[in-house]
Amino acid sequence: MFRKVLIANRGEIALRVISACKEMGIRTVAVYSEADRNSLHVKFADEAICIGPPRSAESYLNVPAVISAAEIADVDAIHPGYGLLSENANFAEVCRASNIKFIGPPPEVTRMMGEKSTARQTMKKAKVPILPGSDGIIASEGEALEWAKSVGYPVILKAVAGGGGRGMRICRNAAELPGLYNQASTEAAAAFGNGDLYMEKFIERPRHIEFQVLADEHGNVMSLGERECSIQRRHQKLIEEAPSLQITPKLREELGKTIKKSLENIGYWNAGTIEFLMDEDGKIYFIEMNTRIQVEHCVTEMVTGIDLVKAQLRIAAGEKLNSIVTSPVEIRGHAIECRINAEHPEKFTPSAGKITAFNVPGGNGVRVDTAQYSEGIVPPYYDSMIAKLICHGKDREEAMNRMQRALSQFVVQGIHTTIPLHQKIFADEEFRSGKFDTKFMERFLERQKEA
Amino acid sequence: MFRKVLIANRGEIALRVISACKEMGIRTVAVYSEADRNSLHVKFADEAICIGPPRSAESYLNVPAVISAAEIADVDAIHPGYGLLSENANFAEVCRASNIKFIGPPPEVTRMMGEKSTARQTMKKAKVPILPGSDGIIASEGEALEWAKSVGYPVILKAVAGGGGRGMRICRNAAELPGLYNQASTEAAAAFGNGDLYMEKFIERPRHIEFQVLADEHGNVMSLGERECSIQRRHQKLIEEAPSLQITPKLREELGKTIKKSLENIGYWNAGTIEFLMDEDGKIYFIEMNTRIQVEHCVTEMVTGIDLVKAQLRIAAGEKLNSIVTSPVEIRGHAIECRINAEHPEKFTPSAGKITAFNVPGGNGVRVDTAQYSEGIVPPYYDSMIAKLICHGKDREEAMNRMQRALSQFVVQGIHTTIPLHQKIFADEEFRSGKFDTKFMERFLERQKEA
Amino acid sequence: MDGSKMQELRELVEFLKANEIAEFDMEQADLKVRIKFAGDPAAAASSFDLAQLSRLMASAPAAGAAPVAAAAAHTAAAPAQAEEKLHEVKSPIVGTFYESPAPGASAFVQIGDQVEVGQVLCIVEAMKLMNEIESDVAGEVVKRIGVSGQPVEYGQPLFAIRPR
Amino acid sequence: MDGSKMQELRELVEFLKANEIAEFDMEQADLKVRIKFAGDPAAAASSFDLAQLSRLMASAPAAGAAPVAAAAAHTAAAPAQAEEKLHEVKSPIVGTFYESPAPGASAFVQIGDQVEVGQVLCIVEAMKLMNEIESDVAGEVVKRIGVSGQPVEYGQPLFAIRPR
Repeated sequence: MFRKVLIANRGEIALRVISACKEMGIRTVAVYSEADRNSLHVKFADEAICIGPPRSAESYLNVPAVISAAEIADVDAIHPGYGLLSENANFAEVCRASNIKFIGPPPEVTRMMGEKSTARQTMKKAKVPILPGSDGIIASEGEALEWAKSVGYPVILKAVAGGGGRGMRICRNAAELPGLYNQASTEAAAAFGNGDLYMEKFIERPRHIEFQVLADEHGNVMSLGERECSIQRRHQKLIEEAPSLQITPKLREELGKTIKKSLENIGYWNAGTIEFLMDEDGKIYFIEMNTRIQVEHCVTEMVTGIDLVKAQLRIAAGEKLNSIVTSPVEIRGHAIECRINAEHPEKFTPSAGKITAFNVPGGNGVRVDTAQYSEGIVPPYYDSMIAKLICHGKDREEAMNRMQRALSQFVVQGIHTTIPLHQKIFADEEFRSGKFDTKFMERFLERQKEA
Repeated sequence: MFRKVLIANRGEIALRVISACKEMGIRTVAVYSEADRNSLHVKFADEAICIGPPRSAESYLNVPAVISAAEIADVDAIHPGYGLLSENANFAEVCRASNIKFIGPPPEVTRMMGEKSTARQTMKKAKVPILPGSDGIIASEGEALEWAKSVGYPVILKAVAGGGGRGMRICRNAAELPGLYNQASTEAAAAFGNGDLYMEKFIERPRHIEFQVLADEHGNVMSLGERECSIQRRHQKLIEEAPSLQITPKLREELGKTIKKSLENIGYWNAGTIEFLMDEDGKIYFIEMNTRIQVEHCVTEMVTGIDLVKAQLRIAAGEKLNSIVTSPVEIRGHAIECRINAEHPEKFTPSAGKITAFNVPGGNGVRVDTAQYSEGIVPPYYDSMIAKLICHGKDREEAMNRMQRALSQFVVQGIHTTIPLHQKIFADEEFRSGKFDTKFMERFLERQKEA
Repeated sequence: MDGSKMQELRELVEFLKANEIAEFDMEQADLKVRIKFAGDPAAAASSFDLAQLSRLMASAPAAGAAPVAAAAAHTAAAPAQAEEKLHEVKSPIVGTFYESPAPGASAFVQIGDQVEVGQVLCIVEAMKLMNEIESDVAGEVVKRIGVSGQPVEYGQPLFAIRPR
Repeated sequence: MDGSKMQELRELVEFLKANEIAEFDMEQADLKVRIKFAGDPAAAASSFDLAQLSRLMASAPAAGAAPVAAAAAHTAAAPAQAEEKLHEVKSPIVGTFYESPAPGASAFVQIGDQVEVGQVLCIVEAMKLMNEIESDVAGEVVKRIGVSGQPVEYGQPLFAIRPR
């Protein structure tokens, strides 16, 4: 096992990794920007090194600074957390060149999975179901009609050069396709100087469902089941759960096997997440893979009892999966996570500042991951998430009720947080029913406005 | 289910019960003394009623005040927590007479189990192993020799009227018995005016092991496995664990069955704990039963996933056990609890006062039950326990390492706490080996003094 | 509270506002002040000695535009506000307040009545027992704070009496 | 820090001790003070404006035997303590400090040397690259704070220079 690990991150995930290292007897080195001098990840690490000014680009994202810190602290390995340098293949390569173990997959795999179309092709080859669509640019109206026929309506036409909805059209049948194709192409040409279009199956009300995996350096892969992450606002997840009510044990096992095979093929190691969209009929399509620990890993930990960060460390140290996870993976109960952000709960404006009172809920089935504290500062430079509140219960009902109880006992003063927003979501009928999709927050906020 | 419950307690257990009620949609009424006006159990209950001045005898132990509060708040039931009125059969009777459900066993059973010799006889009849000894007073040297032969050496002679070690002798063989018998009797007569003696088997290095049970009002009883509670100082538990390394699955099952039968016989209901001593050979002897929820119930909750306080509420509301615990009881991993007391960690003097900083640890496998907070007051009138830190891991090793990590992140300023004491215990070889008994703390403190 | 105390308090509040202090507790002999600023951000507490602080405040300028919405101050000392010194008879038990010995009967005492020490003022019912609450002061009944049939806590004021 | 500032600081510490304040942060223009009392009980923080407080302190009596064991105060402001105003050259990067261009070679600068803006003072090695650190002020080298071969953080002072 490693003797000393540098944590190239901040906030709750830095503290999460420090805690895992401490429990394993590994010395920890925190790095921090000048804005984070009084942060708990600095306080609770064995050593701490200031690596730059507040802006991430000059500190946490500054590869030479991080590597220099690792060298002067003489560490064996670097844990990148999530975000920041965690999916930066160049950083992983510099680590390798510097003889420091990067706790993540090999840079080649990170790079492959970071390229959306490569990832798609890789998964397609491994027989993971992917979102059907044209294999590249559509040359003509006629080709568009053919693709649409094989993909199945509704389909969505997207500008290759596009973004922001321009050059984008949803087509529900063959009759309207030629007209929409021409409109979209003209619009794309006008907007981006390139009228090329491609096509994907359009899912009206998709769910976001993802599978957690562990893979070692010896070719062993294990699926730890799925998470339901459809509660999002502007593609930012707000609430995550495990397991998903939509995944039957049979589907879980089947998909687990497919994923296992696909990752064995590409030589993946580390913890990782395979993200899917699920359509209204329960069919599931691969969209992308994340090659790092995720914010929402805790809900999987709560239901499986497996410590994912420790697993990452042990995998990176060369251990085999069967020595890390010694009994069959079993889902116990239901877990839900709320991301508590320093934001206005209605306007979503960021709310940096000094926390004047901070009382975290505790008791049965409640877990809080945070690096904040009373008198702590939320700097304006970074992500607004200040805490994760995770509740576990024997079923979804109990987990939801526990979350409502815990939210009511979570006191943060001095700044705004999204706690009141979560309280409203947990009182919402649609949310409680479990029958929702990624458009939930739009509908919910509309309902709130009307009320 | 109950509409509204009064919690006749304070501190962490009051908050624990309030949390359980909230999660079940039950309204809560806190009662408080003038010293607890700003306590979290007051803040987080739906209603709160001041019932008297700081001294417990005039507030929390004041039966008319508690019952009056229950009446003016119009509650269906009273949860007594632990300590205070929880094993007061008279209080349970007044509740019954006032048409308020007492969340505990019927007063007759509380009374029976509160009388140590009655409890012993009851358990003996139900074939629960009890500590062997003379059935009452020993008339003569000769009778003493006969009893000692049947009980087995070593034995301990105790004065019937005695206490404080006087009139007490440990005998290791038949040769020394007559002399010691006469010494003890003379000493007892001189000290208490009564020379009568009785005899018990003497256990040199006992372990304290207890079984958690749930029983409903329909005659169903269930054992939830054991807890190891040998880490005590002056008969006060400091650290508790579940499961015990000393109890094999076979012994757990056998004892569970015996306990089940015994409680079915006496018509017990509620959560409850059967306390045993274990001798050096692993033989186990009943000592007493507690007819309430216990401080250390959390470690059982962590390994079984069963919410014991909710179970109490549902039992009291008349539900059947098989609707409360729906799947077979299964022990997952290992849990340890540290009682964090407001005491000097070496001198054990109580340390009341204002808490100026309070940072509780969080993260994977960590549970904190507390009613304290930054700026909170520890009044000098009550028990010194201010928090319970519970850590769960896949095995005892992980649970211990997690506890060390969590203790290092638990910051309390303004008062003294036993956190540094726990840190030393968790670094102690004897403790870590798991091979200890109720004399552990004496040896440990001796070692500390020497070091 | 006399004029100079009020002036001190005003200055204190200015001082606290200017310093963005959210909560403030102060005690000096029989005077207690507790101040909590509403608005956003809130909280954070500290304790001072009034004797010193009031002297300090003398020179405090009303500087700094603190993000404070409103200020509230009240004396929590036993004998009432800016009013005259009234004595409060408090409930020694938890129970239900009754102003008269039986339904329909007239009240034990009326506003304006002169009462003696030991005179029954009301009943607090607890566990079906009617507990007569006696006055612990002689004087004029100025206010009946308890409401017939309503619950009272331990220590809750029942009557305000002007001692004589 | 001149004598009157020192007197203010003494009074401030007295005031805080008398009021049992555990931690104290203060900032005024280029002066910052951070005070944290050792001893038991500890902690609890609050923020003040020095402009007001130093005026307030003038009248603060040294009252109240607070349960405070020791007091420590230092100015965290860039230009040193009670000393004269020195300029610190800080490390712009994390790395290893070297006073000379190569092992065995003489140092870039000696104590007492006059340096110009842009003159190389030392090397900070980061990722095998030797980064020459230049003086951002002209003056006399008063102190070499970095130690050859030892790591330095971002923002860590390397040299103290008396500007001319």
